[in-house]
Amino acid sequence: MADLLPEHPDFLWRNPRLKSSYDVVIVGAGGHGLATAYYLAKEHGITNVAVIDKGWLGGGNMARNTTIIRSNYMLDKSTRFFDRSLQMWEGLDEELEYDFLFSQRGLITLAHTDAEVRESIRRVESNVLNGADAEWLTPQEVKELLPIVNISDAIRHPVMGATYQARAAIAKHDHVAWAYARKASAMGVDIIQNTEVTGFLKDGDKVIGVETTRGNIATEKVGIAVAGHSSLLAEKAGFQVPIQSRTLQALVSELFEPVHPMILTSHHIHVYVSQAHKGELVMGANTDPYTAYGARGGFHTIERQLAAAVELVPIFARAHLIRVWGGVVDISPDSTPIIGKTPVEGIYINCGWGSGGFKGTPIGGYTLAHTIAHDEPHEYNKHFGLDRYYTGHLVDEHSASGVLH
Amino acid sequence: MMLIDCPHCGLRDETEFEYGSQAHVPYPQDPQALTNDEWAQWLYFRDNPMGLRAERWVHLTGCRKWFNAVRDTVSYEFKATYPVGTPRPNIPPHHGGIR
Amino acid sequence: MANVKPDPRALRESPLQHLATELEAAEATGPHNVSIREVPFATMIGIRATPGSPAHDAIATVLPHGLPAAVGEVAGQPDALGVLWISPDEFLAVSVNERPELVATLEDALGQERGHVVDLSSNRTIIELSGPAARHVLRKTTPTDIHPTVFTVNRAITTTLARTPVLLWRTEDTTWRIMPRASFAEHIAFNLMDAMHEFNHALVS
Amino acid sequence: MTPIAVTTGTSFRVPAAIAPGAAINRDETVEVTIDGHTMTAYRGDTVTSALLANGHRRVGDSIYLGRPRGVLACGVEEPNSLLTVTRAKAETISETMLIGPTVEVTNNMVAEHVQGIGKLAETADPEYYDYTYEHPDVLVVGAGPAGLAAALQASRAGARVVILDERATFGGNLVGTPDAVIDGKPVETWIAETVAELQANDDVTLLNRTTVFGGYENNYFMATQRRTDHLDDQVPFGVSRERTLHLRAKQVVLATGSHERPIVFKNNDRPGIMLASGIAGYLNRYGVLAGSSIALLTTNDSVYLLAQQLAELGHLVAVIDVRADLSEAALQAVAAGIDVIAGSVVCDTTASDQGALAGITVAEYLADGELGATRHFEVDTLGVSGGWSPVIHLHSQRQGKVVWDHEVQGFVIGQPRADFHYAGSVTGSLSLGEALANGANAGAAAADATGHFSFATEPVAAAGHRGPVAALRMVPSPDGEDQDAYANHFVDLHRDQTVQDVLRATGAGMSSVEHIKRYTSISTGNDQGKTGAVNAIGVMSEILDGHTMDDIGTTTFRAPYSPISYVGLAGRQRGELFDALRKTAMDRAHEALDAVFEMAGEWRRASYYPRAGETKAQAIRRETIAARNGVGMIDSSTLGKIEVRGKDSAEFLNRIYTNGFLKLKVGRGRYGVMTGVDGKVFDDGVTLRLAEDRFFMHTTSGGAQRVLNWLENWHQTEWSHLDATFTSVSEQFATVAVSGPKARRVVEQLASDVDFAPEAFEFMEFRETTLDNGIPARISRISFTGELSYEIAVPTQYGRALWDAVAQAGAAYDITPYGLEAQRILRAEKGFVIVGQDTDGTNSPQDVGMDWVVSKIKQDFLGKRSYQLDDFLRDDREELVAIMATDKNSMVRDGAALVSAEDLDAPRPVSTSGHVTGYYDSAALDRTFGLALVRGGSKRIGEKLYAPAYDPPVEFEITPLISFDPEGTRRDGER
Repeated sequence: MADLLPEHPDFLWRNPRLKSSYDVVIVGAGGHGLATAYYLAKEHGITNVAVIDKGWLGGGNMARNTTIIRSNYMLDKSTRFFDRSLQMWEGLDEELEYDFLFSQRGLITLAHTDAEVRESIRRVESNVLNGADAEWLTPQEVKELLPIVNISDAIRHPVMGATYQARAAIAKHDHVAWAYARKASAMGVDIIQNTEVTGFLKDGDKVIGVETTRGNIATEKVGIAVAGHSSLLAEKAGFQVPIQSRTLQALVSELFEPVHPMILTSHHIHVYVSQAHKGELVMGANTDPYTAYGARGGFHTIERQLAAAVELVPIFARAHLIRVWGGVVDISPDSTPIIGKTPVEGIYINCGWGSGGFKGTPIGGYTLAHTIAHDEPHEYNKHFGLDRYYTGHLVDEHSASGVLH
Repeated sequence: MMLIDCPHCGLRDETEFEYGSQAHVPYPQDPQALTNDEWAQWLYFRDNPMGLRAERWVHLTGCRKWFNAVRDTVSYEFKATYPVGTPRPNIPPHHGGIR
Repeated sequence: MANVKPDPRALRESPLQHLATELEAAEATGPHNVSIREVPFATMIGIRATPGSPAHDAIATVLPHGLPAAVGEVAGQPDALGVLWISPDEFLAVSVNERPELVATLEDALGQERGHVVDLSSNRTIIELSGPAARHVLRKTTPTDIHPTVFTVNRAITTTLARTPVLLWRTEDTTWRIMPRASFAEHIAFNLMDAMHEFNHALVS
Repeated sequence: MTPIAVTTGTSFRVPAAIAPGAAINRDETVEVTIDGHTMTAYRGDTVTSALLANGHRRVGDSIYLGRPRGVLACGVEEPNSLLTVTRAKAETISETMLIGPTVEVTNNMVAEHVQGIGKLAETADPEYYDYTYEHPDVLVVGAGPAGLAAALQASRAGARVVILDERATFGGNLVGTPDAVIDGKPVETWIAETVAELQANDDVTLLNRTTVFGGYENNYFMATQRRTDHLDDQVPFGVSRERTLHLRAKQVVLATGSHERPIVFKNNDRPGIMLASGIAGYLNRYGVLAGSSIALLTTNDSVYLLAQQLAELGHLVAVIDVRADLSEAALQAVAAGIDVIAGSVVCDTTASDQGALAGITVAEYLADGELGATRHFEVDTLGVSGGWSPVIHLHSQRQGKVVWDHEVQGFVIGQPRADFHYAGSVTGSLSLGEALANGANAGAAAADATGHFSFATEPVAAAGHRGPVAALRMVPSPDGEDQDAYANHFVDLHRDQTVQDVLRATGAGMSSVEHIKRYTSISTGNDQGKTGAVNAIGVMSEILDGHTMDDIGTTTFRAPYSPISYVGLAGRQRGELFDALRKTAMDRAHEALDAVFEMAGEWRRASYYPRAGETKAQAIRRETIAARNGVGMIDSSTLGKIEVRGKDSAEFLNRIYTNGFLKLKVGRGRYGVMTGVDGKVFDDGVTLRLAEDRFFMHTTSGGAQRVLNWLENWHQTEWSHLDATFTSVSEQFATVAVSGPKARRVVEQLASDVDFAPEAFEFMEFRETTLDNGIPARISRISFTGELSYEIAVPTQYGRALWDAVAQAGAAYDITPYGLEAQRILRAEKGFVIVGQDTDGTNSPQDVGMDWVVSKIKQDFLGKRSYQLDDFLRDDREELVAIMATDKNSMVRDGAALVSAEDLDAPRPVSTSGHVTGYYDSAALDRTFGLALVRGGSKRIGEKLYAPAYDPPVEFEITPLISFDPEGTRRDGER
């Protein structure tokens, strides 16, 4: 008999009546929006806050991602930022009093070419300097840590080594959203579901309210955290973000007895896989290459990914695909998120996370809350503003590592 | 696997094509005449609409010709493909069914 | 001071020459016959000329069957000189019988006009798949619709086979030419030989 | 788990005369071992039919609660029977989580039930899998009566038809049904004749055991055919076990049928409680009786044919019909002597000592939904029909609208999709006559839409009449209204979730079906809620006041429709066929020299050529020494090559490259760098001017395709008025570079027509010639080592001959083949950049020491404008410099991070000062050295940096980019 999953708290959130005005309105009740509300209440004492979502809370990319939490980025700025997020994750379940199955099980990122080996060394050594844990593994060390990996030379892209981040983790995504929602709700934040923000009320360049499908709400501060649909909201507010929305697909197998206690990634042949607590293999791949809001992608992406998975982990051969789904992700030019002020006074945005927004939930919420509360970015997000696309000061993880994050 | 109507080769699988983002965003006549902000805007910002969008595609493993297309970013349906340098055809937003 | 140079052709090596034995052995015999071989050293010339331009007219004039006008068309015949349509302004002249003089003829025809003539005889090789089961091997390797009423004899297109770009040319009822670039020839040959195995056996539906 | 045979020692196989079993061959027995019991079955049996036939009803315990469970269904919708199967074949591994009713038995197969969690085999899968690509005019999904009628019609109209069915037999649920008649023939005859006609048509592909599992854009469908699992023997190599079909259909006929639903009531999960269609399926398809005393519980008319069969066999106890008013079918049953208990439900069940069904409590179902008087029946089997759910997965996957239909009591097609046609019970219709008629019409319409017109010929069968369907999904608990009273009302058998679990979710504040699904995990199991989802929605609708089935709606149907193996989807993309491996014409020469290879993109290239007894380092050192002091040769064929022709070619290149190309003289070459419009380096190479209007461009090996596309992009979309054409000649030419002080002596022997004197053949010039062996060649004085170098390019067909000729001509000078490792050192000594190694997509040409290649004169080139952005004006940009370890023998790894002295011991985090892009042992410098990207590097010459990852940290001095022969004195070779 399988172990039962942890029990949820008996009560999660209120379903409150929408008020006519709030100190802050957060658009988007995903992980980042809910976390922003939580940190506004907890860190800044701002509790007259509404989090408004056009659907059900946590129903966007929070519900669709493959939950990998890591900080092994290439550039100093990114590594610091994401390692701060990882530090926040460490202890978040206790802080939020919710067992969301946070599991620091280690991430192995395989290298298959000389170029990847070189980049891996660069990554590992710079991660360590920036305070993130990282190691380089030989193929034999990969095999010792994770025996299911095929390190034979007889495959087309043999494993030449790997980077390893022991603190990397997975968590139960929905429960993280619910944990933030529960605490925020308990501190007085109103979570308003099935309500769409249809426009913004402005006085000149300053926001004074939002229009919704349930009427107008007066507010002087709005935080936007609507990954996948950032451009649409920005356009309604009267500014543009350098984002393209694209499909990212993920898939699960049926449940298996534990075989894969870590997280395994290969950028070269585009696959990442972990085994979730219930026992299913959770896998993701590359984004489909064109602009898309359909939350569905081409099956050829999945076939290629499964071929890669079977090459790398032969015992996955006769696992079965149970469910494939897609999400709409924000692709920014440098594959680095945008968190900060916007051309409209009082509107702040959190977007551009690509396929990696889940890991940034705590830091994304924390820094957006700070920026809203102080009308200035926090030290952590000062390099991540929208202005960088006008100055050229990109945090170019995409080019530097060749990976979409 | 979208089926894309290459103006020269006919209907082919999407994997034969490469996507080239928004169409009708020409290279500035004189980049030096632009302000930094205007140049940066051209460099990094593209429309990202939900619905019909004019895009550039190239039939990379076929005739290697670039062409423009109006595609619905939700249904993924290609409403029209047309040559580079010709204006965007006027297509009503809700034209035809999902195919 | 120029010496008289030897004819170098004995020094040539085609991309699949070293696999000749394997290719021969890969033949599936019996009712579902299919065989594979390399047709080496064909003359291939890349032509760029825009329809309606002087270059197009001039080049078409020196070719026995002119230039093809649309996707899939081949001007000429597989066993002699066939000119394949690559794009509206790009063509590939292919002659399995060597035609060393042809490139100069075409260059002369092009003259100073806008266009291009390039010898590409080494750029690709020809893999010929033949026999009643050839169609079924292709059905396992290329997304192209190769139904006989759709992909008629002497039709040729660019497509992919084993995720690799190739030219595919149906030259006879049950004979197909697959033309990968030289460095991909082994990959394509290995893939096709692998796909041929099953036709040695009674078919499983 | 210890399997318990609830009933043993009895065969439940019905004599052939009564129910022959359309799917089995009674002339061929098969020995199998299931859950430790070795038993005899027939060819065509499934694991569950074999179990039931042999009196075994329990199929393992539930995943979390450990409750005994039995077979529920006869098809892919089965939630309980999940198996690990090992077949007795030479090359096979066990497979887990297979759905019992879908697994056909083979001799000596061993099957074990698992408890909701599978166990993967520990070894690789040696079997063979493949793909096909299909292009039907009409794809028919499902080969039941409607699908067969559609395919028949479409094929007769002349359309290309593919018709696929997931089961082993054709004919759907019709198979084995007694007394049915089509076109005046027994159904078996009609099915056999139809199948024969379809199979005889070359333009029809009719496949069984083939599941269409996903529908995608423009009618692209994915299907998996299980080709060999039902065979006892290992098939020969090359015959795939599973085949993944990629179907591009012009028109689609969905004839996917429907799945029966159970009803939620207390203790509704015991072995012996089945779907009525399951009981019928085992009886008609396999000749197996599900139990000895059977009751049926129904909301609709579909059970009455089964009731009649069971009554005739003497095993029917009663039919409990939820509907208070007896339908026509129910009245006929009553007239036939069947005990029909109307207006009643089953509200609880009892179990035997072994946990199987022993009895049912039947309660009056009052008009207000409350329970009335109860009666108890002792039965070992209960067949339930809670209504039918059309299998609309593919419609929904293709964004087809789905709505709740009160009459059908199921989610149905809301609006037909373009290019879709629907036939049979997927439409909600349940009569054979209607299925055949709309099948034929769908086939005609689909074929017509592809240009194949025909008048539909509808096969004729009894239309039948169906009574209304009662709207019941959950029976109230007899124990009151507390949550605890619903602890054993199972909603999702696979996930072991009950009404109590749903109540907990709503109690916590959840009101969305997605939240409740995620909170409880309902419908997330293997079966994806095929039998449970509608009931879960029904339960929610009862709990959440004012929410109708429509309000709640169904969750999204996601592919795949049923579980599909990873390896089947990998197909032949395994091992060497996973990806193309590109080889140059000289590859076998490198092999003959025992080269160690490395991958450069898709290319395999010689890394170094170790001689007997040499270490890697020794080999590389020897190769570099040869190129510096004698002469070396390298295969450079992989470089991208593009011919550019046209009067405006020079102007075009002038816009593309950062430096000027207008004034390049014919007969000479020039090095150029390409940047993106963002000003960042992405490719480089030497371009030769062959004629006023012809250029020969070199690109990096990995960049060839990208550069060609870049040129075409700018030409076609912006500058088509410029006369320039681009033709890839990367593979037309093979190239050997001969490099070293003695290079001239080697090339002189190859091409006696060419005057190689340095003043006659200058650096960056080239000559077209014919080699003495007759091979036409172009010889260019291009150097990537700083030594005198000649690159000889010949048609690829002569590549191997060229390699051999160079080796032979150089033998007297001990010419040494060198690989990429040596080349990387030689060029690094000279400060030559490798794009992609010394650059990472964030660097300008200026950053990597190539300010000289960025024109200050040109009005514009791609990327120029970006250099005015603030980021390019920083003085701490990473710049490429050389570094020398203080200890000349120290080595660090490529990629090593660098910090300044003050950060060396500072607490972490500290920022990097840069990183090493390559670090080498240089024979020429007699020390180690490397290149590094360092913040503000060019202004920090002489400063110290540290690689802190080493113990002790390695100290370096920053030095100018060019470490060897900065004056370039060696370019012309020995004097």
